[in-house]
Amino acid sequence: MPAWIRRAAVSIAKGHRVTLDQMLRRPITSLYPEEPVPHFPGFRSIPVLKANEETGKLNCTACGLCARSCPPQIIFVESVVGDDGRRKQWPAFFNLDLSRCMVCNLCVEACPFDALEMSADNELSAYDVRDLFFNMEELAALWKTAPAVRIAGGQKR
Amino acid sequence: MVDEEKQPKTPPKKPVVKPKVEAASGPVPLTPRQEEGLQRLKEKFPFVERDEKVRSSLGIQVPPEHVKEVLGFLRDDPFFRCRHLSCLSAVDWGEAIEVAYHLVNIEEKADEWAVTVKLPYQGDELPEVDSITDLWPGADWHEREAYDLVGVRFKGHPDLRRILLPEGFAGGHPLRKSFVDRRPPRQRLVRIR
Amino acid sequence: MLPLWLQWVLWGILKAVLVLLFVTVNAIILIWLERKVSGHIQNRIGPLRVGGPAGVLQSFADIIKLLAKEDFFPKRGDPWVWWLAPSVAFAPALMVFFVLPIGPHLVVQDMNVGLLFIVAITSFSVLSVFMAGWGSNDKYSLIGAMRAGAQLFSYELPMVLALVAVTLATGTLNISEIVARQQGMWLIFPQFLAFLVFYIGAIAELNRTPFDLGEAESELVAGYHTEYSGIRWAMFMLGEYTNLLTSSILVSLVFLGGWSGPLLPGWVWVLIKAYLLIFVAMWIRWTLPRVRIDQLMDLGWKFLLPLSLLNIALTGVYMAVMA
Amino acid sequence: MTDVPVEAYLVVAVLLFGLGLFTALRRTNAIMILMGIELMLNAVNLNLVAFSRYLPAGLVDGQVFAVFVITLAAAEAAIGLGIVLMLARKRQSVDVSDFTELKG
Amino acid sequence: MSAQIVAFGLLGGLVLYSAWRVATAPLITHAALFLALTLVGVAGFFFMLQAEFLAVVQILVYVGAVMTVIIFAIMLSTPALIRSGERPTLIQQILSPRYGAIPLLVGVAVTLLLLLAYGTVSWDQVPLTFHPSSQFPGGSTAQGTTGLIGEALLTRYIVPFEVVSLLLLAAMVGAIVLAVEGSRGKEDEARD
Amino acid sequence: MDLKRRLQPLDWREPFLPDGRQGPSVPEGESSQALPPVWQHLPGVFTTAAQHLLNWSRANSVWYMTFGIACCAIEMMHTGGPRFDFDRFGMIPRASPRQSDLMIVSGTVTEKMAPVIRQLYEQMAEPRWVIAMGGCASNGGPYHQGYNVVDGVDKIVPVDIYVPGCPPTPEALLHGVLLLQAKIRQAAAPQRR
Amino acid sequence: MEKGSEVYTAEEAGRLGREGITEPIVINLGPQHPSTHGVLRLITTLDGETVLKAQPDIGYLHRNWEKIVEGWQYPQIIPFADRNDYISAIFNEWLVCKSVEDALGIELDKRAEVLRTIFAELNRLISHQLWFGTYAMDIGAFTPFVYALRDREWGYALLEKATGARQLYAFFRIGGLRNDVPDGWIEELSQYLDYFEKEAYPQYVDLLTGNEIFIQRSEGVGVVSRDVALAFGATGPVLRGSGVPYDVRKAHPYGVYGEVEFEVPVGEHGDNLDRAMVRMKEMLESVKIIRQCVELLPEEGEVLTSRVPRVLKLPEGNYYTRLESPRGEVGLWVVSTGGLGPYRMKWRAPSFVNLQLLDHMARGEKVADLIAALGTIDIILGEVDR
Repeated sequence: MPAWIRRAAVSIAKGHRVTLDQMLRRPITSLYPEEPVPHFPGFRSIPVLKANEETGKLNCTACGLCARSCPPQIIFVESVVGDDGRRKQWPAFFNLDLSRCMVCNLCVEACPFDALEMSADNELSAYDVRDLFFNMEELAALWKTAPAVRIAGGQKR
Repeated sequence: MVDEEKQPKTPPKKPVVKPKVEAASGPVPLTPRQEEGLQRLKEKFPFVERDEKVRSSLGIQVPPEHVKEVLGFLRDDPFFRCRHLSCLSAVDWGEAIEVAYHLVNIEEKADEWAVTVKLPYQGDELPEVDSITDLWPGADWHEREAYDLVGVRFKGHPDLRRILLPEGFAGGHPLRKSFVDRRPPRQRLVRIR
Repeated sequence: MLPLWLQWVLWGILKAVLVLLFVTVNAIILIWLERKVSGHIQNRIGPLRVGGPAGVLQSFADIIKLLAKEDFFPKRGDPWVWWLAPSVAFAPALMVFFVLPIGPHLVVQDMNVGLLFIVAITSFSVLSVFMAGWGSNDKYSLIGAMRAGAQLFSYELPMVLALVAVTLATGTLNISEIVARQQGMWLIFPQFLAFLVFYIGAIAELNRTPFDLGEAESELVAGYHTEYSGIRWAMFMLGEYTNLLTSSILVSLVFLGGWSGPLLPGWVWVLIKAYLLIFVAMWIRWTLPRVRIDQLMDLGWKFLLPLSLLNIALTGVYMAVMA
Repeated sequence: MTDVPVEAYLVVAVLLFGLGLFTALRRTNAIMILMGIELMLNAVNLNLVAFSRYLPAGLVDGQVFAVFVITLAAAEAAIGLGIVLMLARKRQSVDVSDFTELKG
Repeated sequence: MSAQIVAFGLLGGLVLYSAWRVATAPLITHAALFLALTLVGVAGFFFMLQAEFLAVVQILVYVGAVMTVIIFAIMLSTPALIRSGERPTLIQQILSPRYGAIPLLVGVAVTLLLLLAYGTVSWDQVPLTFHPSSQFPGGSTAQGTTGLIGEALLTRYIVPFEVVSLLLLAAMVGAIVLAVEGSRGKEDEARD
Repeated sequence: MDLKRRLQPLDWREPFLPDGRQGPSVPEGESSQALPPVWQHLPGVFTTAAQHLLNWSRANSVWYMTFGIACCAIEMMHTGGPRFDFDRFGMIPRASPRQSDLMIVSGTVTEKMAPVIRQLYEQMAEPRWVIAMGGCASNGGPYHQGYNVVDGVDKIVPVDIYVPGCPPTPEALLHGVLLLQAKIRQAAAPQRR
Repeated sequence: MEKGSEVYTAEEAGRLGREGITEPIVINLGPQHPSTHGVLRLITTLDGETVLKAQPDIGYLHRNWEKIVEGWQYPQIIPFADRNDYISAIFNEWLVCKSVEDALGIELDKRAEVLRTIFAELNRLISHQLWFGTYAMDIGAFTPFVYALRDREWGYALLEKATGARQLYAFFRIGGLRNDVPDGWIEELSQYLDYFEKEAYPQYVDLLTGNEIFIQRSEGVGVVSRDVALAFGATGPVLRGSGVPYDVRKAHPYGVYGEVEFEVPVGEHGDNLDRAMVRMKEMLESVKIIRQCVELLPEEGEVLTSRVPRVLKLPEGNYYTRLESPRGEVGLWVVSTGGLGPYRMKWRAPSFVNLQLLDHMARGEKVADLIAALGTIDIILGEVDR
């Protein structure tokens, strides 16, 4: 028997041994919609607005540092203008365009008031692109509920 | 519930890039080998000058008509033996386009040499410089890219077409500072809740 | 009483429907099985969410979806040729079952030249491949058809020659006879070379990895059925898996003793052996890389063909010595 | 059950032969001419096998002749198409009216 | 009307129609596919004539081998010619003298001549007998005709058999020589 | 997050070509999921049942096109990989657009790529769906300032699901797929005329 | 799948196809094609199965990176650079950081340097794993691709645990790293390396690279000689496969590459097999480097040095920085006018340069080998088109 036939047969048999071996193992698949995929602390999916645990008020002071540090310029924040015409340290609106966010964490790092945090909620798909444009209330709600409520397949679990 | 309006007017807070800045720091000191190389080049080509703007290696400024000669010398000379053309890039300075060639001697010593050439131009015209595709075939795409994005015409290039942008791209050469994105302004539909 | 010829026609239709049912159900099971086997080989699970814990209804969902999918006709294609190609692919696969005994006397028409008939009928797949490639008016399809055609053509020869040695050893072309002749010893042992050549050739005829050049995904998108969608594509798929079933049953009948086996009824044994061979084919498919076209030709013409000729010579010498 | 008479087969074979002849004569493509010849050979085969069917039992001489004819057809196809391909490569044409070198 | 006559009528219609399309189809690929259909129809005739072995060989050799070679030849030789080109109507084609009318006349003449010749034969005197040992459908003898053909080939017809095998060998060698001749020097030039 | 808001049907479709012209009207998602015409002549009970069966089979047999554009394509591959396994949902990759039901636009769409995507979409057989995966495909993403970038693939083809993220994680994509399945299942039976 | 837009005229195709042969077919592979690794279009002229000419048409993913960053500040560019070569994002971040650090003379803490090297080599490992998978798919084997994805998932998990993202990390900062690695991360890394060396790598060898079909498919195919590779400016495994031991890690050491021992695998013939084997060996070398780095890693030390100025402005001038990514020498040419951001940035992408060799590799080979040669170049379109 020529040597190459032997070599080919042996190498092919080795490959088949590997696949058969793997076939008899347990699959590593995670059953996603039934079981949530665990993420490590610090996983970034969307920047959300933090509120004070006790008072429930947002930490944000509408200083605009996050908006300035954001590379694709997706954060729009304005402060409340009081009756006296002066700007208050309270955001009138805080909008975030998730469809352009590149989750780089620069806004969180730029914030001196600990008002922003990266949430791990990544079940944010939508039927409409405008649903990826988050306002202040939604961002605050995401911070509260993100890990707790999970939506999959249109069914609440 | 659904309102459509334009993007909230937050002025983009981009850093203003000034073309000239007085924060000039002195020229980078040369290593002995770089000195020697500069000497050697100056002996052969008296018109060669050091480009002090190049701060990561030794920069040599060459008049446009001698680029090919100097690069060929750098490639074949036993002292330099720069057989690796690392990068070819161009930058638009408004009134001139600067083309920079970065060469490395990768076989014996890891010397780096940068050759720059300034090509003055006006308006929309394309300045010309000799193509080096016959020295390094690999310069082909680099030159096409420089032609495509910055607008430099390389004389003697076999196939100088746009490479990254589509063939009929209307706006000219986008990495020119005078480039304006002439597409119709895009509306952002935004829902304010 | 119905006239004789009408009775004959009705019986024929009934048999045809039964065969069609058997073939379709088996092909659907095979498609599901392939997905499960590939999934588990790849540390995955495979279909899971349709029809119970193992996703057994997955293929039915696929078929229903494909039935209702838009039927697309390529511009500047060749309409008749294009429309007929899937049928030409599927019909011969079906016809083979009319002479293929699944168990003792479990055959529509026990033909004297059954073995030869099967080989002849399967050669129609060349035509279907050409028709698909030609009718689509697509370069990928045409190249895929040329490849598949050349491949089918050059692997047909060693396969037939391997069967010649089998015929030589058993002295008949009737498949039931061949099964009957291997009661003492399965033919795989004296005719191992023929088995090897025939099985490799069968995998190549089926266009499966490592010989799936005709539909090589990384080169030719989907080969000759690139332009097919919906039910026409499904017919190609069903034809492919029916052919897989056919050749596995044929190998188990000709080389693995057919329905001989203890306890269970004969047809169960045939199916068990056939499914074992199918599993091996799947195992091979999900393990090996694809060969190149010239290597494929070399393997066919310079290795398998001489091997089958050698096998015929050896069998002849053995027969002469024994006789 | 009545049987189809041998004449019926003969008539079909004659018509098939005529069509093959027609094909071979009217086409200029060399491959088509070969195909016409195949048709004629098949007509001959049909005759042979039909006659063989009506020979006394145990005699299959007609079928044996048919086997020879099929073999010849295969050989002819291999060589003929080889020549056609050769011509196609050398001359970029398979039209027989282009090959006129041997004309006087 | 028996099943056999029905089958004969269907097969005859199929064979003759597809042979007619071989002669007249404007596209050469269509002609080739119709030729395949004709050949299959002839194989059907063989089945009807109790020549199972020959029918299967007909399919195997013609459809499996000859047709494949023909289609390959078509694809390799005339890819540009296949689709393009004006398509005159059938009437125009037939009326053109050299490649229409004359072949048609010749074909019709030969056909008529042969039919006339058959007509002159007095069939009662031809020693043909129908042997019912293998009645249609199905019930053929145990071995069919395969064994008989094999026996005849290796006894009475041994000389023609050997001659034909020599011819096949010569054809094979010739085809290989032609193919090699055509593609010589291809590999050397491909890499520049 | 409000579940109802997410399951609202689409009301905003403005297909136009990248240069701003109004393109050919794109069939609406709902009508493209109707039964084949022959079935529509059946009595209402049957059509409803058939529609349910059809929706079920379509939802569970979404074959996607192997069509990766940029960064998101890697995550798409991982979703098809062993850990997340698209095949669980009956999704298998098909190389030919003719045989695929779903186009996952996984990356930035440029002006040069836009006609190709449009063509691919037209090559897909009805019914067909599109998932815009990642920020770039949804809305231009971080590249939306580019002179050559189409901000959002919905300018070219109708999009059914938008999956945010840069790049979306596999489970984010799977969530999008589940939403798509919900949408397919809810496709209404057509009205009898 | 685009049809009908053939760039070559019939005359040109006829000239390419030599006289007396069946006419060449021009087919477009891509932009949507299973094996073009993204949106590359290959205008391929075929004579039957033989490739006469393969001309890549790029730019389908030209995302204007160089223009967009002209208005941005250096720290903002770092996460954006991730998207260039999205398979090995760490290298892009490192390049931008290195460019600024070299220009400003910022020195990093030892711990930050070592961690950077660990992350880079880990990323090189999983990048080569993806190459292994896609090359297997190009050759026609699907299962090795899935195994590569399986092993990458573990690597992704490690990177996610440290950086918070699976693929595009935004982890390096000028002057170090964004944060230190979590507790126990180094042990998990060692487990992964053990797993890779003992289980995954032998599987790869048994399944693909030791397979006779693979060897037959790759050997002597797509040959690039040493001189040609040099003339085309190829770098990385493509150059090393042709026998030139050029590696930026050795030539211009950065990080802690000067302190660790590793080999630069080199091929002999410059064929597909050599390039594949160079990458396979580099995986093992990466494991070796990471092991040594774990030894070198100081227990204490700040990962983000405090010596970084608050306002980052590069002195006026040109800076060219390079480092060795899995695909070769990736360079960044920064032109600064002294502002907060660059005046011009040019990304020297190794894939862009290496891709030019495809035509040379594929001529005279079969279509299948064209795909395989493309696989051994290991292009990332995000980097080619930028």
